[in-house]
Amino acid sequence: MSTPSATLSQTDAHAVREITLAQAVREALAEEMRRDPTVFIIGEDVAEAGTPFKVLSGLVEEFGPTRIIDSPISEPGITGLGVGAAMTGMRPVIDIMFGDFIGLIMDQLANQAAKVHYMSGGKLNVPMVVRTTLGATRRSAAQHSQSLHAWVSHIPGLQVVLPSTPYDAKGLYKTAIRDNNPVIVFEDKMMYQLKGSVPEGEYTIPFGVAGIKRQGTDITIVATSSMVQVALTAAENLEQIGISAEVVDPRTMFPLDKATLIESAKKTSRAIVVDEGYERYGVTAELAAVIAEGAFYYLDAPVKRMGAMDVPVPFSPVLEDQTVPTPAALTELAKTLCGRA
Amino acid sequence: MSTPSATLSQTDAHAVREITLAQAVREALAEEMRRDPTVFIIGEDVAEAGTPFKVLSGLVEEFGPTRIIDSPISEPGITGLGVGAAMTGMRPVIDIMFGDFIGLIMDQLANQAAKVHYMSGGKLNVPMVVRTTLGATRRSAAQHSQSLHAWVSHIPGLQVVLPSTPYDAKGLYKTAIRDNNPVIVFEDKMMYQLKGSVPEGEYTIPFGVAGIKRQGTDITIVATSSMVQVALTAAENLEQIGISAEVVDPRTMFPLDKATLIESAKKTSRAIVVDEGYERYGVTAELAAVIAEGAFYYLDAPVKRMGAMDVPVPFSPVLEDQTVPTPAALTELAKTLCGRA
Amino acid sequence: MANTKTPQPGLAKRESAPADPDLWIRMYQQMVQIRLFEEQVNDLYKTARMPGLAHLYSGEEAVAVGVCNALRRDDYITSTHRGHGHCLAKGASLDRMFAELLGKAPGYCRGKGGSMHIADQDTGNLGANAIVGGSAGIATGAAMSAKMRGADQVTVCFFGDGALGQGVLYEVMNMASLWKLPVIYVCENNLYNEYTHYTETTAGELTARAKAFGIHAETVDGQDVRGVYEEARQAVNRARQGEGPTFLLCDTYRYYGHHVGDIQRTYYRAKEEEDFWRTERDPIKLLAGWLVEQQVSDTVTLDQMMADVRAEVAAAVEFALAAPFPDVSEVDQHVYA
Amino acid sequence: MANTKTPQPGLAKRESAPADPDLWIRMYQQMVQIRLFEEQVNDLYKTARMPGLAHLYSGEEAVAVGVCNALRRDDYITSTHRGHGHCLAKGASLDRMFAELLGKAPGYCRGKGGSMHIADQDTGNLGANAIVGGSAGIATGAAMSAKMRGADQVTVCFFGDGALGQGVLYEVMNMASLWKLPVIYVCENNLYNEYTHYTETTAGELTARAKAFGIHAETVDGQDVRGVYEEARQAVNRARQGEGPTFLLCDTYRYYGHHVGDIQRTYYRAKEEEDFWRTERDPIKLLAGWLVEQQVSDTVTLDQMMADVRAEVAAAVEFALAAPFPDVSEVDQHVYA
Ligand SMILES: Cc1ncc(C[n+]2csc(CCOP(=O)(O)OP(=O)(O)O)c2C)c(N)n1
Ligand SMILES: Cc1ncc(C[n+]2csc(CCOP(=O)(O)OP(=O)(O)O)c2C)c(N)n1
Ligand SMILES: [Mg+2]
Ligand SMILES: [Mg+2]
Repeated sequence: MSTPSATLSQTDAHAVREITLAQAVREALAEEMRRDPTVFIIGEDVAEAGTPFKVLSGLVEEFGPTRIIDSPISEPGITGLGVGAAMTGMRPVIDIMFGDFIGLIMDQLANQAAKVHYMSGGKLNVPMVVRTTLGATRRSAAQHSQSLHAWVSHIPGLQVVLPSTPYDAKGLYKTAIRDNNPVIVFEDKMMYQLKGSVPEGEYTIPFGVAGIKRQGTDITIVATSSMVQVALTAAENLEQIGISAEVVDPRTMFPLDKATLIESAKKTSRAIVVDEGYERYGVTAELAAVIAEGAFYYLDAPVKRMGAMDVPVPFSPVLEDQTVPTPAALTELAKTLCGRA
Repeated sequence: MSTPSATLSQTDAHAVREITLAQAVREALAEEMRRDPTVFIIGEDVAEAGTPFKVLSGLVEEFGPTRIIDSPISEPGITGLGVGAAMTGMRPVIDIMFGDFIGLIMDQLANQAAKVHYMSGGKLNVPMVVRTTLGATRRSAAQHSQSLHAWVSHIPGLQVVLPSTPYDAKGLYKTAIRDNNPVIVFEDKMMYQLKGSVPEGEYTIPFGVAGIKRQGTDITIVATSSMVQVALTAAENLEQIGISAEVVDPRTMFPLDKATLIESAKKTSRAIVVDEGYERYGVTAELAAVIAEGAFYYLDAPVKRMGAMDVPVPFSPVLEDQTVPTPAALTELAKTLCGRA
Repeated sequence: MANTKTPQPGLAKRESAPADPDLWIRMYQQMVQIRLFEEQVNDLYKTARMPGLAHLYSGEEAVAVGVCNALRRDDYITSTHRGHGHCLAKGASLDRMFAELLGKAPGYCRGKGGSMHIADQDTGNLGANAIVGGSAGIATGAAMSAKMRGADQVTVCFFGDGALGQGVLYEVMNMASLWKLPVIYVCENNLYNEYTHYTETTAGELTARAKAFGIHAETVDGQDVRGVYEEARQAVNRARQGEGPTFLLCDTYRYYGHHVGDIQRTYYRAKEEEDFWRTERDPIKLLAGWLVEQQVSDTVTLDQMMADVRAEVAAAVEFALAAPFPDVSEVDQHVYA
Repeated sequence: MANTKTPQPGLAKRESAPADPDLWIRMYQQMVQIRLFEEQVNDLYKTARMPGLAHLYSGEEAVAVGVCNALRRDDYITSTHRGHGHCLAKGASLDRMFAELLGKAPGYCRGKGGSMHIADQDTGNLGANAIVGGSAGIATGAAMSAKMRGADQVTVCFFGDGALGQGVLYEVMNMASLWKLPVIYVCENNLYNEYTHYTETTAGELTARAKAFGIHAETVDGQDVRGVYEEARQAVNRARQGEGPTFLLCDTYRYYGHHVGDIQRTYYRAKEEEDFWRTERDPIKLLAGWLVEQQVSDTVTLDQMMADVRAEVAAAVEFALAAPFPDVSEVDQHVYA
């Protein structure tokens, strides 16, 4: 994979500001569109509307409707177009409004985008980015609340990115757009207004390098996307009672930084994996299996998993709130695992 | 779930014959169509052609073209039709010629079929069966050789069945057709000619009950579908050198018989999970994670996984043969795990 | 905003439909019910008493009411994210609708579905759907099922102009035509796919897309409930008699935003356009005018009817607000039957 | 077998296309090359020297050859499971084609693709595709890319009548029409979706499906290479001049089974039908007859040409049989660029 050999942060002398995750995504896209005329964005209501979450607001004003393209409501079609455009010299960004809709494009992703390079014996490339969402608790019910990144993570040929901070979002998006392979980025809808420090201008974050979001010694919490904040809150709770939790964010589901996950678990001898996708056959299974195998001789307790409850996401707030991992539940589990329950 | 309370085998006084897996599937479908006029089959080339693998040969002669229905090449469409028909009193069997094509129907399966019952507060049901295939080594290349059952196994509301013998195929199919929820059955293309004992007439196998395909004491091999034969061959190899391997087939990915898997691993203290899907984020991850957690205090070695190599399936036989778990490789891994390598 | 045929104010002249005064009055009442229901929903949203969002049907009432009145109770419908009107027109009750929108236990789906997923098998409502085009398969399958079961039920598939972008629609229209299934595809062309005018996303002539599959297709003024009813009746007759599917393109308009939170709309549609439809093309006003003109009713009676419905709606929302949430233990019930 | 318009033997009378004798000769040669290639593939299968299966293009040669001769080398094509003819007509070499079919290292995809996935960027071949309709998006995207890059490349999307069942085709035709993309949809109607006659799976009139999206559509005799070429030339001109997409429906026939293993065919098509097409509608015979009649060539020359091609094919297959398999270490190369 041609991930840039960049260091984790090449901030040079750039100013660092607090901006939201939505702004960080937009900034990354805008910067990449400025430096590379082959980058374009296509999707439903991406232009004047700037998407329903307004993440792309302002881009059509700068880049015009030939590069920020409003499409019909045709997810399979625009993804297919993206594959063809990517094979012939463009770098499309396909906007899939909700992650729940990737069921419509799994054939294009898994049978076309992921396989073109291999099937052609390495001759054709598909430098395409799909941006979409994950996450529940917006009271949007079963078809607009799923976190389906496990599906694409399963497929050789695809790369899967889950930014958990504004800083990561910008750096990972820039890497995604420059990569010569298909990349799917899942943004947590609930984090768009999350603020964080982001340097102005150029920096990239390579794929396959986990971020240690918090150092700790007693237990490892591997958390993805929306669950990183949950883990950090739990870690603070745990600190109150003298348990030092390390929070590790793999950042990319594939390539996966197995070494960092395993090393952390070896160090702490306990691990919990938390992710907002359905638990069964979800990414927590892979992460837990990797750690359980890699740190086997160091673990003092079984690796525990927390995913979304294995139910379609219910609409009613009282029910929906039961289905996602919370800081409280995570804190309790960590305490139990550390023999402190 | 309304799985019949049937015992594992209700063979009564029925004659037991050796028939192929293809015949067992056909027999199950024919018997269910005879007893329930709401069962019908729809798919591409299912009628006179009896599917490319000839699994359904003869059914149209008995049941006519109004119950064995040749469809256009419209996988999303026929699956959608199936959901609607199932919601309104029919029991459709949707034939998806190759498992690789389920990317086309993931939206219908995950957003419609799987969620109707829950979203309607329990009022509407979708008693639909999707039959499709898995398995490589037919020299059919990247778009006709995948084993994508991990995708559907991830989705609450779906049930996933992987028969590994003619006996299981018949009994599980009958349960699938009578179940009031959507079920996806994956048949291994390479096993259609596999013969086994199958009783004539009525018996069902409940979902969520693993089959112990071979008893053993030193190591547990959890194997699915095509990999059960691989595991049995490996077990014979291992027996030669005094290692007693237990082969456990979960039969259904969901509901998953966690207890049997864990008990076996506790007993043997070593486990390998083998499946023909891609290894990364595949079903081996879930099965390994379940065992590693459930049998943690009994395991003498890490749970090992063998999936298909994480590459699009290559056409060239010399390459394709590298990508699937083999009895030899499995034997070696088991020996290593037992400290005998 | 892109070019579009300018709609004409008022009603087109046409043969008066077979007169059944009670029917027109009932349709008036139903349209008012939907209108007032949606205004109440908007209010619940603005006062932060409703979780999530909702897509209001105001302005489009004549389509649901005209079509559903041509159906029997045991006929099926499938609906969309903008589905309240369809559900009510097919016979749902106001109180359980509100309860569902508030995520309460007496809701049609015990609070599990919410605004976009109301289903009610008692009135043949196979469910609203939050996937654009997501119910095309379900509706066509229900029609297939009716035919296979030898029942003479008809299925109506409601969807928006935006759903014309979804390939699965063409897949199922093909099969509906091949097998002469009793299904009616009702396309509600309210001019917008969310925030994008349909002419920017939809090439060619809309009904040609159905005709290409050999499906009978008609265009109808979606603000004229009598016209919609008349076309729907013919389509239902055809379907019931085994003559196959129909595609009805209904020209209509939504008064509010794409959803309740879509308040700033001028960047995608002009205030004048909204005003024109509200004042000149309102389906309730148009029917009321005709009822008075034909002396089927009078202003006083109609006003009284509206007041009665308003009271019903108020009572229903009170019921829903007071209703309990489902018990948290229900969260993992109904995953499997 | 279902009803279908009976095809007429021979060639329809029409204006002679602009005469370029070399061009017709080249097309003759290419059609012969494809025919003999496919016969060799069938032989490799029957003698168990080829892994897997293959879908032969024999009988349909005039479509690929007529269309591809209207293209430049840097124009794009996408192909199907029945793709050998498209690849060869676009300029692929026989030896590397055979090598790919045998899974050998010098194959176009280093043996990774096989019969259904041959791609060759040097001749603008974006790849055959084993998903029916799977290349509709890719072709339309390549056309979009050309337009965005300001290149005047045209893309041809080949697909069978069966692909008309795939919804994604309609999604991308809509966009191609909206944005006037330089793409030509070439539908090869060989009467069958695998083992099912297209009239059992395909409602309405086929070209109407493209016209509904405002796409220019033509039907052409797919056995008449000059006619195909002429229509393709016009479509290419339109596309290159920014006038948008065209849909070309080519009536044709496959002589062999759906794939090489499909030997018993009488349950789905009559022997007489096969014979009729082979004897009365063969594109190579038809062109040869015309070439002789017009005195562009003579039987001796044409026969010699066929013998030369036969020798080339024999040499190519020898090359492929002797070529090495890829090293097993290649198995996990090319997963990522
Ligand atoms: C497959 C899919 N894509 C996108 C969306 C997001 N979305 C919800 S409503 C909508 C617009 C629908 O427009 P139309 O069909 O005309 O219905 P209207 O809202 O105008 O009633 C979109 C794009 C969705 N729900 N499903
Ligand atoms: C999406 C998908 N569904 C089914 C198949 C299996 N299949 C391969 S070829 C074929 C028939 C294709 O018919 P047509 O498009 O007319 O092409 P032809 O074989 O006649 O050239 C089918 C159903 C497939 N490859 N892809
Ligand atoms: Mg609309
Ligand atoms: Mg065909």
